[in-house]
Amino acid sequence: MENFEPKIVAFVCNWCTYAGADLTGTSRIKYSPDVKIIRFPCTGRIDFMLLLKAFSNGADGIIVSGCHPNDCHYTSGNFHARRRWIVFRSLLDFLGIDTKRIVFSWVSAAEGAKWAEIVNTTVDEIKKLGPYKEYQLIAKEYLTTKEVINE
Amino acid sequence: MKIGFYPGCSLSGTAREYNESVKAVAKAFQIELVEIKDWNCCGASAAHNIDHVLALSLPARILALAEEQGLNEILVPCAACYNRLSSTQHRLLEDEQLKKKIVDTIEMKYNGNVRILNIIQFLEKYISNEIDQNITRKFSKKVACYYGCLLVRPNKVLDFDREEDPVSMDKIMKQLGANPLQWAFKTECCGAGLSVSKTSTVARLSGKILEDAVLRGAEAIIVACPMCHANLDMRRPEINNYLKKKTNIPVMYITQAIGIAIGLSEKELGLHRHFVPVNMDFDYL
Amino acid sequence: MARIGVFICHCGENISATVDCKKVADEILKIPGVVLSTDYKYMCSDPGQTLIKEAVKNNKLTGVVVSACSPRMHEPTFRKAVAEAGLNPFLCEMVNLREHCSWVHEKNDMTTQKAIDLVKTIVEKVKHNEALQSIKVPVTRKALVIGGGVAGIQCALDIANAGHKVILIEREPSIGGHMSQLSETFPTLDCSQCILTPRMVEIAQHSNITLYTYSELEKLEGFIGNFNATIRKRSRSLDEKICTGCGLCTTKCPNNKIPNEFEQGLGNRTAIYVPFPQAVPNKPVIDKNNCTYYKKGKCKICEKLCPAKAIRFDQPDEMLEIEVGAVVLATGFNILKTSFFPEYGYGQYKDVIDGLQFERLASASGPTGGVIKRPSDGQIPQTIVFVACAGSRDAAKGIPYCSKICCMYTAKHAMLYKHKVHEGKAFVFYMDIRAAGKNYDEFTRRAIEEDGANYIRGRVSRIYERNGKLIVIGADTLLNGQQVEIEADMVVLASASIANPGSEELAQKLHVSYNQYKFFEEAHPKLKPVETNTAGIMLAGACQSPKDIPESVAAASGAASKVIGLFSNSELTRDPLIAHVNKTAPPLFSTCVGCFLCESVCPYKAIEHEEIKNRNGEVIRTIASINPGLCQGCGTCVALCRTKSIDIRGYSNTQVFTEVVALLNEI
Amino acid sequence: MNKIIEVAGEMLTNGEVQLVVGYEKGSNGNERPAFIDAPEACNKLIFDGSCKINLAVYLTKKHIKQKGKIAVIAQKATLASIVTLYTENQIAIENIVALTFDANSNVVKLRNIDEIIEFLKAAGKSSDELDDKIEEIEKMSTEERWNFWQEQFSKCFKCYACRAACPLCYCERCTVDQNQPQWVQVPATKTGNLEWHIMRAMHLAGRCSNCNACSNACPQGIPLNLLTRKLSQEIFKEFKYEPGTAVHQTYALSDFNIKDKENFIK
Repeated sequence: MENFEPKIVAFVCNWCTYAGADLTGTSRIKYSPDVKIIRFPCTGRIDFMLLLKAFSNGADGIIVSGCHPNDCHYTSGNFHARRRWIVFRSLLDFLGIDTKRIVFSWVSAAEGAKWAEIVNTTVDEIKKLGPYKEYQLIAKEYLTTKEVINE
Repeated sequence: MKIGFYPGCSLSGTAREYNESVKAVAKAFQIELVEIKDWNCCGASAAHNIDHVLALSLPARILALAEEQGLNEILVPCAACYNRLSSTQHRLLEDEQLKKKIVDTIEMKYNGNVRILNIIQFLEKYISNEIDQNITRKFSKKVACYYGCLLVRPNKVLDFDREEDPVSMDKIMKQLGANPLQWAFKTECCGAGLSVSKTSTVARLSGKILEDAVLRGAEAIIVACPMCHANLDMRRPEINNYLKKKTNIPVMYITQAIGIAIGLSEKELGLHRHFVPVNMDFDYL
Repeated sequence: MARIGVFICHCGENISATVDCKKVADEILKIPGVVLSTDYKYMCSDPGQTLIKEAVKNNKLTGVVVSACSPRMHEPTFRKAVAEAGLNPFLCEMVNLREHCSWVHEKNDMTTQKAIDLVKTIVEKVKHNEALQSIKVPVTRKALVIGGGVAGIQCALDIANAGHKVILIEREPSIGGHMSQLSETFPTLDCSQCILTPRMVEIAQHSNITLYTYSELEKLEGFIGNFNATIRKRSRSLDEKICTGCGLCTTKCPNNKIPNEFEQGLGNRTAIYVPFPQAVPNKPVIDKNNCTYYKKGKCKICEKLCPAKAIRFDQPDEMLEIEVGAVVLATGFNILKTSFFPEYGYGQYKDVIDGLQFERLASASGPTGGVIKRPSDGQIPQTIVFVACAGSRDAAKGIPYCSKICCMYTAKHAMLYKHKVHEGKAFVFYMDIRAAGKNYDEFTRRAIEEDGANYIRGRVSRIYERNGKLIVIGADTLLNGQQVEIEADMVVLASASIANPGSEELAQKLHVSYNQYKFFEEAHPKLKPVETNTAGIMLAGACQSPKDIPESVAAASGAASKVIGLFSNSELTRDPLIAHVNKTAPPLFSTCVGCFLCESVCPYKAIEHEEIKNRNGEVIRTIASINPGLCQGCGTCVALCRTKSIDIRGYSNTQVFTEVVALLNEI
Repeated sequence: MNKIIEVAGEMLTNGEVQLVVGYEKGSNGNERPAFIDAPEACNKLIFDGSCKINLAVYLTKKHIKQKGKIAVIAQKATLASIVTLYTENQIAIENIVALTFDANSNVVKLRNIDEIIEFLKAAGKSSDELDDKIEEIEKMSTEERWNFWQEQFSKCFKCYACRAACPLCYCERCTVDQNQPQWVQVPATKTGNLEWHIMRAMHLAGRCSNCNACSNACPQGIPLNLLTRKLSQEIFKEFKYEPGTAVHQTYALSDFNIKDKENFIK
């Protein structure tokens, strides 16, 4: 497990966290390259199905991050997103999907250091948890089916 | 018609006449008061200053007993008890974890669905519609209704009457033929528990209340709280001393006023127990 | 088949110091559809941009991926370059290799691998990019200003002076608002009417301004640049064109004991009246609720008296429909009446008055001619207690906010009183003195130090009447919370500023958001203070939050400049990255089922109902549609839609889905 | 039972409605939906504890709507579904009469939304063993829960009976049937099944009437109602929303409260 480098996808909003991550860069604060960002206009845009897609495509962890309450560029997208996550997390937890693998955070455009910290603590946590074998195992079943079909 | 009843300590001690008059009035209107069995102290006023869990557990046990005994509505005539019971219910319904903790402490089931009525709510709900046809003497006096603090505060929790200028007792008194006056001391502090430890403060605070009522020509002060009554009635020598004049305005419970109006005897209403005598004549109809 | 060109920037050494740019370019070239993948020292430089332009032309590229710095930095640069080469700019995307990769990681294989993954992701996304056109919206260059107080007046004048037509509507019979009621203004003590009246006259005379008083907005439809407003012009019961404003009609009206609103109930008026002598327009109005003729069918004394024969008892309300391009809300505020305060007597003590009433008592044109007299018996009060924060900053009263203007006007009141009644005593109960403004603190210091106002830091718990005096009981927190009891002749409550009644309904008519206290909400608390979330609707003055005169005027000019900016072009260009509802072949027409659960999720009210009709004109389906004039492209509706019938350009379902898959899988 | 036959017959006879949607005995002894447009056919109507189908599912069907005014035999959950369908603009309420039963088993006719809501309010809430089952699952470890559901979902062969039985799954094109992009894997694989059931539960969160039609319809006996019930509980706990209790209630997930919990957000 020593050399395990987790695959972590970060779904972030354009106006706060993406800009915050830009600031991490301009501040030259180092963090783990295991996390890769996908840009969205707003956390309100982030479809819960995408999170499932990330897992079924082999992600070991997910970060979802946007503007702090009252900071949303569109005034309320993050509030709607927060509500959606409350329900979604509860469902995942009920289904036995480890919610520790999905980290939600608010990172503003001024919080470059916080972004680095979120990334690093998430990477540490996911390294501790190890690869998301359970999900990858069931995802593989489909791949083999597909391979079978292809053959 | 049956309804649960929690007397609390005052009603079996210093406010015996309150107990007597509540029961007499209830009886007169064919309402059976079912006393909660094995009830305990509500914790007022010391517990919530000393031990948070105890302050909630004591009332919670009372409410749990009521639930257990199948009482879904209880009358709590003492304003302090009413306040403690209501506050506890409110806190526990708000905070699931706290509720669990208290339930573990009292080791009883507690749902939080008992309706708690103060004396005025009780009168409004079950009696005020019936009063008019039962009046035998008119309480045709100028009265100052004094509510004190525990009956209406905090409004957020109790949600009863207007916090700063309550009017519920005034309405009932009007029904009895009285002329309730507009005054500014309806909810001013009477000194409460300082009655024992710092009587001079009670003399000053209660004195100001009395002074204003007298100045405006009140002939009686109507209360719904044993504490208020004790301070305004029992502490009269100290009050008179503070005011430097002899006041003889009687202080009566609202249930006593109703009792008088519907023709109950002074004895039934415990009027003879007051320190300041109730020497009043009423218009018989 | 896609023909994607990928350009990896070294950014000097900023990227190439930790990322092996050459290797990234080579790996990316292996992706199907990538026809060109190259690296270069400075992509944003002239030669760099030329490189891209040439490649677009020579390689007939259908998509461009520039892997360089943050798109927040150079996306416009590269999109412009691509457009110049003839490719739709929205077919160009950037990969953030600098801020999100090279600057935050060490030089090693993992960093280069991450760079490859990031570029690969965007390459796959670009394959699904669409050529988009900016949205053009025509603009009607005419503004509607709602509210004729000082903010509305300033805003209307600013817009009109910039050469645009303005419709100014006011609910009351005259413009002027609260400012016209004030006696003197802080911190200069200049007469309020003296500075306001000339502006009011200017409104009436300005060739670009149409003024409708006694009028209210009935309905507003449309969107930025293209609003359709319906205005109800209430009947004044007289022909304004004929009326000369001589005022003869008001002299003999038998109903002369109606509390005068302008005087805050301290004086009386007749049923036919002009609200105040300097009113604009100076034309009377008949108060139908109090007029004998309207109530009993007889009287008409005013009609007989009118030399111009202008009275029209049967005049109906008029509905005006106007097209405007922008709306400014300047509906102002109000203050709590004394009846709000049970502990201060529930409004039953005549000598407990509010701040506006004191303004009228102190005003030279007021009911007492500027002599401070108590309302109960007309005596000159020898002791006045001023209560600041009456209701404000009091969560228990439901008003946790600061009303902002009271500290200053209370100091002014104390000062005016002391100037008029030299021997009188002025006590001020306050929580904090908030006098942050130019010359404000100096002003309050003057009230205390020079004019001898007695400031007591504490709150008033109760006021009651005893023997003709008002007993004020309060605390002095600087004296260890000791109780203070003052026998006063009059009490002035600096009662809380609240939103004007009707704000909520108005906000709903305009689809403007408002806070829990019914004040209108700005689009951004710091950066868009005079705009609302609804594009094309601006805010001016105290309808947004309590504001004093200078702030209201500044906000009004700010709102005016936003309107003028909007009117500077005949067309409005908007970003096409917005949501849209899909359309499919009949009989379905769209996969949208019309549940409209998305409606309340949209902060911009951009989701509308679209009716699909058959050949006979019967509605067979109602589906959602997005108003491109209003949508700002947050995409919250997209994630909410169960059938995925709404999608958003630039971040479409296919695009983001592809990104997730591409990011996590090998090439 | 006679009462319902009587009332339905009367309504058809006097033209109050053109169609009655109710229950009848099916061939295998189970109940099945009955669509009756003639008064004389009414005597095959039954109503007893075995009637489990949520008949509201038929109210959104085009061919049923075309019949004109419809009387539908409605249990409590059916009524809640009708309210939700109404708020989601899926039914013309003036064309629907809900026939339900009071405490004395008398037939009650509910003709508009206000009456339905009043009735539901008066009827109150009742908890059942499903809540205990949820509590039981919640007490399991994450791994146990995963295994429990994986075992359940492994039975699913994606017949979509749960979707067909649900009155609120009325969308004409379900996302599961989309392939551009393919949100849910098509074959009944473990991932595909998991994705489908998560999506179904999420789409019903804040809307579900807790009629249990999904689990009753499932030929494999997967307790799907646990998922929807769990989310109903969660939504009530967190946001105090209960679908079907108010006419113009905003959908829980297209609303927000500034004070919504965020103890899980870093």
